[in-house]
Amino acid sequence: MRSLVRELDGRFPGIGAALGDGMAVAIDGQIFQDYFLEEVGPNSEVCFLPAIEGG
Amino acid sequence: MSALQYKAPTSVDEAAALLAGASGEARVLAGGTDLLVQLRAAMIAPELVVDIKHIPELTAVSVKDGVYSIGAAAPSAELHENKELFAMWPGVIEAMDLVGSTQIQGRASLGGNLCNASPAADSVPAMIAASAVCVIAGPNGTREVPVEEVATGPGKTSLAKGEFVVTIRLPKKAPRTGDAYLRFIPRTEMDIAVVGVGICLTLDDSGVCTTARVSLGAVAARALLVKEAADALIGTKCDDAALANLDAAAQAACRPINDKRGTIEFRTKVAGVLARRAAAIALERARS
Amino acid sequence: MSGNANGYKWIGTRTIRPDGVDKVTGRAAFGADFSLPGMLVGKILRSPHAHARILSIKTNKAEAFPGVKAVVTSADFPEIPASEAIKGSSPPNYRHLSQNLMAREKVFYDGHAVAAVAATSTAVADEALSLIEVEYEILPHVTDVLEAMKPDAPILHDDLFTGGVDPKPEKPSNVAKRVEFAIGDIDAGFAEADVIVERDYTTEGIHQGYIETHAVVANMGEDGQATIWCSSQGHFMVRQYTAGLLNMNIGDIKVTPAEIGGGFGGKTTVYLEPAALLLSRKSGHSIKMVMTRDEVFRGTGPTSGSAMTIKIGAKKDGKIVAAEADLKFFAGAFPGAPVHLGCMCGFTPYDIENVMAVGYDVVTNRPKAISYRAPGAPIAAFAIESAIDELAGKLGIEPLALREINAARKGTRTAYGPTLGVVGFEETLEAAKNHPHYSEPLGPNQGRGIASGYWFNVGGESSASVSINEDGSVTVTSGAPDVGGSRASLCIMAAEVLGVDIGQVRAVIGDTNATGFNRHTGGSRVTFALGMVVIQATEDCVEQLSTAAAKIWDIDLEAVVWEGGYARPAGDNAGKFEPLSLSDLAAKTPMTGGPISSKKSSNVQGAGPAFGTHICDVEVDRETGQVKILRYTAIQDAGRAIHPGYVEGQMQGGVAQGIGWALNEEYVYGEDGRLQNSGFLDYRMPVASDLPMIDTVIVEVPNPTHPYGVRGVGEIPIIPPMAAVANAIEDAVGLRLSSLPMSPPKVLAALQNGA
Amino acid sequence: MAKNHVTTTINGEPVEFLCETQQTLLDVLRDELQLTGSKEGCASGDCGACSVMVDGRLVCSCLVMGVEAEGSDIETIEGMAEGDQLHPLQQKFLENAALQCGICTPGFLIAAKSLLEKNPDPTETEVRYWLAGNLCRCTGYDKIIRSVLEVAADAKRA
Repeated sequence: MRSLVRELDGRFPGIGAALGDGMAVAIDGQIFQDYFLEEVGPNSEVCFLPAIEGG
Repeated sequence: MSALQYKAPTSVDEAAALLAGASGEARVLAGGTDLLVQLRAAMIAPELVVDIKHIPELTAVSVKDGVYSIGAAAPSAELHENKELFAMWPGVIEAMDLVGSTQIQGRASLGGNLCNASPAADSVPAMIAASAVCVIAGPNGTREVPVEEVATGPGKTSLAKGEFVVTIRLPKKAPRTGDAYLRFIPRTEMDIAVVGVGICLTLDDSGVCTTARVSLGAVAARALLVKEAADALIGTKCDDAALANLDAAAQAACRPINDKRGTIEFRTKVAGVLARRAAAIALERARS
Repeated sequence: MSGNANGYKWIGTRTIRPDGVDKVTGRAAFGADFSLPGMLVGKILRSPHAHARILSIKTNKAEAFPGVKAVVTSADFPEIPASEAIKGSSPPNYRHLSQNLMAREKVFYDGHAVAAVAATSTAVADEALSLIEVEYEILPHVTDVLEAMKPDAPILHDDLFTGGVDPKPEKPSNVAKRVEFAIGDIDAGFAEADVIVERDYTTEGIHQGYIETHAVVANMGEDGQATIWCSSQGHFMVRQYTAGLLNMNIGDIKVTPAEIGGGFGGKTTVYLEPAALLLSRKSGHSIKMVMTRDEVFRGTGPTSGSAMTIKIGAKKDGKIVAAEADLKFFAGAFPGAPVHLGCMCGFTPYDIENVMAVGYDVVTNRPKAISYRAPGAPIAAFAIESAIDELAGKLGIEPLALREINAARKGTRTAYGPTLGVVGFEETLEAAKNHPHYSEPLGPNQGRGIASGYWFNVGGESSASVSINEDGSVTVTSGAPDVGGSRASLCIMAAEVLGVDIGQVRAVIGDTNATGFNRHTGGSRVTFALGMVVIQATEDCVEQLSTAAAKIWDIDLEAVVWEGGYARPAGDNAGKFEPLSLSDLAAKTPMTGGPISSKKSSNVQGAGPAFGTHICDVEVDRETGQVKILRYTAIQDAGRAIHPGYVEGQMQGGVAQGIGWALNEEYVYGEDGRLQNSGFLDYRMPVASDLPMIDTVIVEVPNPTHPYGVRGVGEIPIIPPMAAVANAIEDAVGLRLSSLPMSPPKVLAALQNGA
Repeated sequence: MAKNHVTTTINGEPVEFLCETQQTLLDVLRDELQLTGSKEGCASGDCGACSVMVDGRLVCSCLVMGVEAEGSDIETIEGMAEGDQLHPLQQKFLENAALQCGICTPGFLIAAKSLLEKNPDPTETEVRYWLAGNLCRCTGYDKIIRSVLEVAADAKRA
């Protein structure tokens, strides 16, 4: 994930910072709140979404 | 921060003297279910609290020639457990039983409910409908006053300094008389009445209503005795047409406010509905 | 009591909770039950105004009053500049939190704290509060979300500019941010639709209503080491937030959790702890602070209220082709309404190609909103599940059947992005259809409503340790407060892994020095996430126990199996040695390498999202507008119920809260912006006589990422009830109520206007 | 001002205490006598968490003055179990998971016990109305009501 975010930031400068704060990521439908070290496959679906707070 | 004093007199005269002799604000403690809430919320800051529960006649219930004398501080739960009293005045006892929870019922009293002078007090319209009278003691002896003359507005009573209610007297009930009280609350328990209606009516042996009293709670600054509503029933067999007239008369008498518990429109409309429903129950009781 | 239909020994059984006896005998110590010798009473002075500038605060008279030992105001709190508002990667905004705990330049709501005192008794403290002189300049206020969004609305924060819009606004606004979640082409979707429903909905601010008010005992040592005892949903959260607010080192604060008397999201932040520590520092005494019920309602976080518009379009056959939501949530005094979560959850039960959900986070002169069970989701679901019901009516398709046609399943793309994995929504619909409740005949003025709900469930940072004690008893220590029986679930999972009697295992909640960091209890995470680390730690203990047995028998570890609470020789050695029980091995640990214990910490991922479907029957009194709940059935995918009793309890409790939200609960503000119903008398939570028994059906579609299949269960039950009740009322009297609460005056007015 | 001296019986033991007039019976139980099983949820008689028995009547101890307790016989949650032997209601609440957070539990147990002493065979409706003054926010009441009904049924069978 870390290299994916780096790659995105290269293409869209500033997006890396925006994706760092209070965001989570869903990789193939699985939500990760702490995602920087997660593996991403070549055909993985990656979605950035707001971090989820619960009651 | 003034020091609060507590006294528990054992006679009516002693209590009257304490209340009359207080230099600052003095409060009567019956069940305390309103008083302690007000103390805690700093709505009142009396210097003296007079606990009247140690005066025998304040907690006793007696009946003589069909007239019930109920100690003003007798807890509601005891009244509810008194089968003869309940059978005689189910409307009054049910009304008082609606006040608060089981826990509150262990403490709350007719006298307290009356003298707290809330326009929404449940027992008051029922007592008014039943033609109940208060025996009031004070520094100058005792006097008797119809229940409807005690509360004068929210939190205000006609009692003079040093006076307190000793007993509540329910008259001898005429044959074919029934009473009922209904209230509306948003939940099924634990709320203050949004509207309350007490009705007591008497039938002749042909089933025609000869006398009636209708009292509305929570629709004005104090419980109302509504003659026009009673007139809608008197002389009728309390049929649907009479009940419709009762509904209209009850609505016409309402002078409610908008507040967190209900709107003017809602209170007015529901006062009519409950008047009809309460009359039906009172009618059923008068017939049986 | 061993062995059950699911093949497990303890999973799925109804064991007695380890903390149970203390709780039925009155011995359990909740927040207010703790005392220290010589402690003082702390009290907070609160604003009587909805919005005002603080011109001055004079505390000298209060300080001089006999028995008063300290007074603090915002001047005693470190000011947190905007640049340092965010510390670390997660909420809160410390600048806002600090201002919420003690007002600085302005008060933003009736009940906003402005000063705190420490005194020798409650009476002295109350008197001292009345001696603090605060000079206010009263400002215009706004408590309604739509009013707050108007261009001429009173502005709460001069430095708040709407985020998420382009170009960046130049004028401050009460709209803190706009969020948008979209898939497909919404216009094309509606163009395709045969039938469209569109309607506005509103909901009121409501409170979590926990019975235990906030309470703390705090002591600041002369060396700057602080100790806090309090009830919260996360003592690590209390430590972290308090340190962040007071610029202290986290390691200088120890927080010991008390039993917590209900939270539901409302105890996921701090209110009293920092002020208590400051009072302790100033007075040199430990401080006890306990809120009154009035303070809880006025000063702590309710959930958002809202104004929403929902538009849904479908083909004649029932296939939904487009869905649009416009959600405006008020956050109270500071930004942070859970509107994004409403946007994300609302349409997720359905497989819809074109979705657009837009949300606005709006500040108003009310207490700062905080989480309440599945934050955001129930609000959106009230509107969306009502709209689905209306659509079903227009299409002439049964509401349950319409849900089946459009149900989300494995592979469905959600509007917020991810594609769903294994989920059990269709299974809940199937269970609803097959439940006798669904086909029971109804009488006059009675109606039946169906509604569904979705929640992500969460994992998060979790730490626990498992110790095998010398006598073979087992202690499970975790660091997330037990709000509803999670200790029982952790015991069950540890006992299952160990294969021992449940009576041997005890779970406790350790203080902040006893375990590693734990995210607070919330989001339905504890049984899932703490369960994961407890299972891992227990498995590690099993490995150590097996190693000890191998040493005793002088065989290889691989030749030992752990089975039914015993180490047994296996393979070639099978039958050569008498099996060794957990107790046997525990007794021998001094000779086999020392104590056996294991600590695990992890940021647990892989929470299993889940769905629920509810059936509700009501009867409407057409003359008074009163709605009676006749029958209620809640169906939910729990993944796997570790302790079914507490799963059912979560479902029943959530339903009861939802029914309160639906029918009577609301914050009532006067024209003056003051809260009028700050007590249980007029904030009408359901009482026992308001409710029927609440039937539950636990559907189990295991979460593939958890060893036992656990999904969270606590949040979902509060999502469907408001719409289920509204849909039932519609079925009973033919009127669609779109404004919560559906209290008697509103229902009666609708009956009169609609009839 | 001098404190009031009060003599009572609490859970069968003679107890004397000193209290200020402003203190409620609940304040006295919790703060003076360290009987913290009775809880304060509202201090206005709306939640029932402070339920105790005074002279055989179920009351909210937050609505009784401490000084009023003179000569009274008081029962609190601390006196409900007999030694190690839990009261059947306590046992049933545990078995049925009729508590979640547990803050309301002492009040419910005291109130339910008083119901069964007065009415050993209540209907569901009677149980619900008797307990309407005890708020629970966790359970939806279902398991509490069932527990009370089951204890009544068990007693009837025995």
